[in-house]
Amino acid sequence: MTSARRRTRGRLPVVLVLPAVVGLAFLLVPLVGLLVRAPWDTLPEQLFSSSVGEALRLSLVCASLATVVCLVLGVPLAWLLARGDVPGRGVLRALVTVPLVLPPVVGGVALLFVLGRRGLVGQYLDAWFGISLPFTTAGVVLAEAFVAMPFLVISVEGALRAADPRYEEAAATLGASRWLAFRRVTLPSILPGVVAGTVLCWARALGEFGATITFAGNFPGETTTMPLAVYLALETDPDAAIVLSVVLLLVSVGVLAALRDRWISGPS
Amino acid sequence: MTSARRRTRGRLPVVLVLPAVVGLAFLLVPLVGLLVRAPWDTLPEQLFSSSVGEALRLSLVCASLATVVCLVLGVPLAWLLARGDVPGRGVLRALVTVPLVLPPVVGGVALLFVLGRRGLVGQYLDAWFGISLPFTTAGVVLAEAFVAMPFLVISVEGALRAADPRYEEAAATLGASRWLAFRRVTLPSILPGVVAGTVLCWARALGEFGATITFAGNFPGETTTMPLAVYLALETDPDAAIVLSVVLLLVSVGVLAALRDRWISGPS
Amino acid sequence: GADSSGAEVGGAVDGRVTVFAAASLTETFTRLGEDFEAAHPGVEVVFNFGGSSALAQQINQGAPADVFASAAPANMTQVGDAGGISGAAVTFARNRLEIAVPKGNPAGITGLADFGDADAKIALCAEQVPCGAAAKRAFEAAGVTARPDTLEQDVKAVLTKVRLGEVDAALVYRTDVRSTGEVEGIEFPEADRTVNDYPIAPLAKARNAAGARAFIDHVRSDRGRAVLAEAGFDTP
Amino acid sequence: MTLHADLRVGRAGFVLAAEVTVEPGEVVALLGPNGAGKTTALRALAGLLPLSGGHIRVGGQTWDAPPEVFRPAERRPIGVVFQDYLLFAHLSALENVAFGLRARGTGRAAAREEAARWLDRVGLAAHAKAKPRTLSGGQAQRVALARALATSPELLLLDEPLAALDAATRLHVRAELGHHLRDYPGHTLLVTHDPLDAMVLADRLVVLEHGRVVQEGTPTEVARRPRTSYVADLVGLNLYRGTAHGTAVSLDAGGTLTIATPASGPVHVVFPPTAVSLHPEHPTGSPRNAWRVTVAGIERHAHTTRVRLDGVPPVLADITTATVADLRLQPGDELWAAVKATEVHAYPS
Amino acid sequence: MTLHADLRVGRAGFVLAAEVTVEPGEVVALLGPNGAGKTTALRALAGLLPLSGGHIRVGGQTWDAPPEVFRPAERRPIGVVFQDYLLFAHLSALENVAFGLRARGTGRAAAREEAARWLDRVGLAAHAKAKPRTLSGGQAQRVALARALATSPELLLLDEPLAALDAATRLHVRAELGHHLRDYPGHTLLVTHDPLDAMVLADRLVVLEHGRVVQEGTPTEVARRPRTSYVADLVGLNLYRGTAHGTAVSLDAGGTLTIATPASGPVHVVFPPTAVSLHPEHPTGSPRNAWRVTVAGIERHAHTTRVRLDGVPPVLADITTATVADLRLQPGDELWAAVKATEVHAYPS
Ligand SMILES: Nc1ncnc2c1ncn2[C@@H]1O[C@H](COP(=O)(O)OP(=O)(O)OP(=O)(O)O)[C@@H](O)[C@H]1O
Ligand SMILES: Nc1ncnc2c1ncn2[C@@H]1O[C@H](COP(=O)(O)OP(=O)(O)OP(=O)(O)O)[C@@H](O)[C@H]1O
Ligand SMILES: [Mg+2]
Ligand SMILES: [Mg+2]
Repeated sequence: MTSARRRTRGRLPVVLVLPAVVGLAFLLVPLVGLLVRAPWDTLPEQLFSSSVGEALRLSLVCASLATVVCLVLGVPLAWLLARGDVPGRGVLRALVTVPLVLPPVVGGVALLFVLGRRGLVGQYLDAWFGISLPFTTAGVVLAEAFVAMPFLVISVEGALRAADPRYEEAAATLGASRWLAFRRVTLPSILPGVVAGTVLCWARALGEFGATITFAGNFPGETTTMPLAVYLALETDPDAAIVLSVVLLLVSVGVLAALRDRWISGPS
Repeated sequence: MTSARRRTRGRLPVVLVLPAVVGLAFLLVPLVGLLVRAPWDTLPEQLFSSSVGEALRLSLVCASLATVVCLVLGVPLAWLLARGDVPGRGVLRALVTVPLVLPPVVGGVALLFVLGRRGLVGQYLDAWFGISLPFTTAGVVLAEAFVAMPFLVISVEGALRAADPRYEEAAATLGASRWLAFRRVTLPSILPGVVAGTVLCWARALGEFGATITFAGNFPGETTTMPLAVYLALETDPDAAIVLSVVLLLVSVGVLAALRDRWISGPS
Repeated sequence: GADSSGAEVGGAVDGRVTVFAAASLTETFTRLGEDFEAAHPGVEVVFNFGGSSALAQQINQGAPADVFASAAPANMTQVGDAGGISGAAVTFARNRLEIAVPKGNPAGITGLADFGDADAKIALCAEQVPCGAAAKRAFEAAGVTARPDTLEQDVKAVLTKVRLGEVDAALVYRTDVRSTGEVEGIEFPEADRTVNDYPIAPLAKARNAAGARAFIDHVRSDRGRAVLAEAGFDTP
Repeated sequence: MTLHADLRVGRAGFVLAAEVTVEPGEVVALLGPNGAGKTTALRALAGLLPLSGGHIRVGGQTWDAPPEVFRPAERRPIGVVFQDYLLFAHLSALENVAFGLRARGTGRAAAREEAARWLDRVGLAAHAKAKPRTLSGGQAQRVALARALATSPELLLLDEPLAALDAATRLHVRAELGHHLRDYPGHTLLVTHDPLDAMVLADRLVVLEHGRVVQEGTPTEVARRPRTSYVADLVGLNLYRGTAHGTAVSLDAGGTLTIATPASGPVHVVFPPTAVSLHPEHPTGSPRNAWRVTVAGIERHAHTTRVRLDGVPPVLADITTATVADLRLQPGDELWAAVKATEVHAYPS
Repeated sequence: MTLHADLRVGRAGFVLAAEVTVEPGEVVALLGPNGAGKTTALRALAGLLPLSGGHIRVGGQTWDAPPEVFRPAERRPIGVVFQDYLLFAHLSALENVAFGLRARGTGRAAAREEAARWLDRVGLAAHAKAKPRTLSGGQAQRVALARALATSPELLLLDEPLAALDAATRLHVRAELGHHLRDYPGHTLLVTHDPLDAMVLADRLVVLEHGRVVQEGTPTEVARRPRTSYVADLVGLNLYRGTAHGTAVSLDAGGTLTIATPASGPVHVVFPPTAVSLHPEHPTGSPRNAWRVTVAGIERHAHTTRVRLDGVPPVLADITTATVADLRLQPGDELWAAVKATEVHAYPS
């Protein structure tokens, strides 16, 4: 026992462990606060109420779909920023992070400006195809994707920069187009980075509130995700809101712990 | 010209460029929408109004202070997660990402539960030291740090995992404690990763709204940051809200473009 | 006294008065605060505008407030139940719903009956928030089954959707219609059933009890009522 | 279908300006000191680095001719073995070899079948499913070679393919590579530091120094008439092909040599000019190899003198200047050359 | 203050079980093929890998003795030169050297001063401010050595310190390293592949194979009586110290050798046993070096025979078995040994 656990390196330094523990406490104690104050007796009732179940299901579905959208659009975008020989990459990269800074409600308004019924693009979608995105589940997915995509793009771009481009060159000398090289050589080699980005992206989409309610509105079963349900519950029954948050939180920690353990702690 | 720009690798693959461009458009067109619809004529007036100046200053100060808090606590935490030999790392790491998922308003409520005047910890802070954090500028910093820290932790942890631990071993053979090795060897070598995480963290803190207004309230000059000002403007003058958002956005893009260009596009 | 003007008690008040007020009062209370400060040199009024429920939550968690002005009696009750208010809350303003339509009224909305039209895009407040509860009462009175496309979390979100033409009609407060020139208001007979009371009260833990009382008096003074009325409130 | 390349590439502080011609079926070795521009030349040929001047033409086709033409790597019929192999870590050996076939449009099943044949050919049929990480250096090298050859490229480019191998594996792999190259009908360019690799594997040597070609010719020509002392040091080897029967090797060009370690079948035999001693009479004692030679030429280098000797076989000897004086060496003199059997190394060819 | 180590480390599919003793001032070379466990042993001594059994004791102190005692690397008075140096890229050469001093508590100014002295001692005073990236391989190696020595460690561990150098720099750096090690009072363990490094630098050799010590002794002992044919191949070198005057080297142990490339001052001279030819009479012709020797012993290896010869100097010769028969070699026979001057290499020592 002792021998198996003997440390190669000396004691953990207090000067690092202390702030680390404080930091951990800072992040976790508020959650403990929530858990302590949550009216647990109402949990089963809440959990099995159909509206909560519906909101939870909708949240998971929309966050997952938004993540898929982010993957489909964001991974190529990350590739373009990391490898494509485009001018003004620095500014582009900074612009990509903008949805991070924009208050989500304003992000929702911006989406309405563009994709709303009278929006720059939306008016034609409506007039030509009869497609209207606001107030639909598709709108929720779009709003979540808009807010969450920067995380994916920045993570994947980082992984791409760290990947050795010589493998892509090797693939090229074997006759592989850039697309094939990307798909069969680069992507598998940066998979852990993509998974990490996906996790951040999914978590952000799951928690998204402001842009969603602004762009997609709030209609039970169609656009009411958990954060919206939490917000409305806060208006009338703060305790219920806390229980809902805790439910959302447990589900996401479960998913993240499973995923991250599997994918990310592998190499270390 | 042609010769200087000839591409080593064939055409950019449509199958990557197309979604990348769509993704870029998806992120940028809403911003264009904002810029187009913003009532530019009121911009100078807004920009030089004292309350906006104050909010902008407060935002920058608080986001920067929150980032400092995140660095001081988050870098050691990332180190503990990446290098420390602690049990249950996978779950800890998932828990660290929780503030991402939690609706920010609920995050603010959780902070009130813990640090409020009647909170788990706050009641003692108040009774013993007379310190009250909610509704102060310090509270804004705390709320922003709570929400933004996961970004820093996850980025820095990734950089630490990618760093070659043999340099730490070399430092140990020279008599350096783990702390000295971390400070003088590891930290300088992962600086770009830390800077990237800092940028994400700062951007998130700058845009933070829900936890801030809940935990710190909305007192002009004290806790009213730009996103809160945007919220209030939405109540009274929606056009002004857009102008304010655009201001926030331009300031942050300016800062990010400068930083990221300097620090991150260096090696590529 | 309810009718005393701010100037009469000016000598007794000083220091800082912290007012927690519903976001929908942002414009009027900001103006009233300026008046109050002008009338009481040396007094500083500090506002914390936010959602009424969030404010109630903050007050119950020990926030340093002297006055609470809520957009709904329910939130005032939450504070009162926790023993947070000193004395009784009084209603200082009332608001009522109006139909809001985008400029030009493209869908030709005329009354509540059009809210049952499946083709029209309709936005309402969620029932959990006061404007939603009021809307529900209106539809019950009119015997209309509304077919909303969205149930917004606050009235400003509803208003945004009307302004941008995302919806053809919505029910919002009259004050909201007044606040922007970009929507048109249509009054409807059942609006009497939708009146919403704005209660105000000094708080038990107030650090500046005198200032709190003086500010409430100022709000309820003639000058205060004029400002509120100008914004579209009914003043009792 | 000759490959003509006039490679001009400018880099910070370095200019490559080298002409290289490779005939079909020919193996050309590109030799040169560190930083001479060998890898740069190879990358330009592969299409991984565009020329800034000159051209690359293969048969009637132009691959690169700035500023107009540039054919990217994936559209050149090439095979490259990189110095560190660059095998795809997440694919098995078989999938690595099949990659190029798939990329060039072969169906999945056909590609796997063909890849399996190639793995078999390089003796790795048993490792088809192994991931590159679990292969030894020598095995990885063979997978890389199979991967490069599987697409039947017109131009095969090898960048120090043996550098990462330790001495024992190197011997085997060199012989195997020799086999494959002999059967391979395309153009081959082999970059190497090691004169032995170059002389065993190549039909022609091109020596680069500072980005310029300083000498080219067959290994024998270059070894016999080195133009710079770098080249003299580099390629100063006596190298013959022959057939071994135990410790005796009958050379293809005539003559017999005795080796210490028995071998059989076709071999390369090699010994350095420094191992050759010259005697006025038939030497007595341990040297197993002694034969009559005639001085054909004498060249002075820094501190030694290289003597070209005709005989069966002809041979190069490096001796000290003092010895030259001592023996009063003159072209046309008749002498005995002696080499110890333990100094003669035979490599399967 | 002797270092006694009984190193037992178990790894997946590999077990190290080796005893090593190093006296103060002694340089022990750890030799062995790839994967023999050399680096593993060095890491265990450095405290970067805990033992699973055995112990490490230096003088009265125990550094590792599972399961109780384990002293981490930073509390062992060691200096390590890693194979790839691991210089800190963001620190200048001077700061790299000062790092260990600072870590062990020396003040900033004093540490920099001492570091500057060390840089001067390894001839790099002019490069004190250079970042490691801008140093050549040889310079980087010297900075790494200075960094390891600056803290006056009791135990100096060197993992293939010359492996990354090209042939020309290697020569210089080996000589310099030799100087430093001769003056260094602590224990030194040198891991290397290269027999020449080992024989030039070490007082004693320890040969590891498959995690076990297969032979140990002074270089001469090991070279003269190799126990396995790996050892025979590895250390089969004739190595002498002497003083060069132009092309003549007077050996410290007696005798004189002629070399091709003039040198001056103290040198190591080395030539392989295969370069030695044996003659019944004084040989005529090119070999510059010929002297009388007596057969002291004959050992057969795979295909060659190693003959130990007494004389001035004594010498090893590898000859073919046929030659043994031919010359009817017997211990006690008197012969002439001959070596061409071009085969004798002299290295500054
Ligand atoms: N990416 C690069 N950018 C700028 N200069 C480079 C680059 N790669 C190589 N060089 C320079 O070009 C010159 C030739 O390099 P190259 O790699 O072709 O040499 P080499 O002959 O292959 O050497 P080696 O035997 O060490 O592999 C060197 O001076 C080198 O510093
Ligand atoms: N981190 C590790 N985990 C498991 N096994 C290892 C590890 N490192 C080395 N080994 C194994 O331990 C054995 C000895 O390795 P070691 O690095 O000590 O050899 P070495 O003698 O230094 O070889 P080389 O000359 O190649 O450096 C090898 O079989 C190797 O595969
Ligand atoms: Mg090269
Ligand atoms: Mg090793």
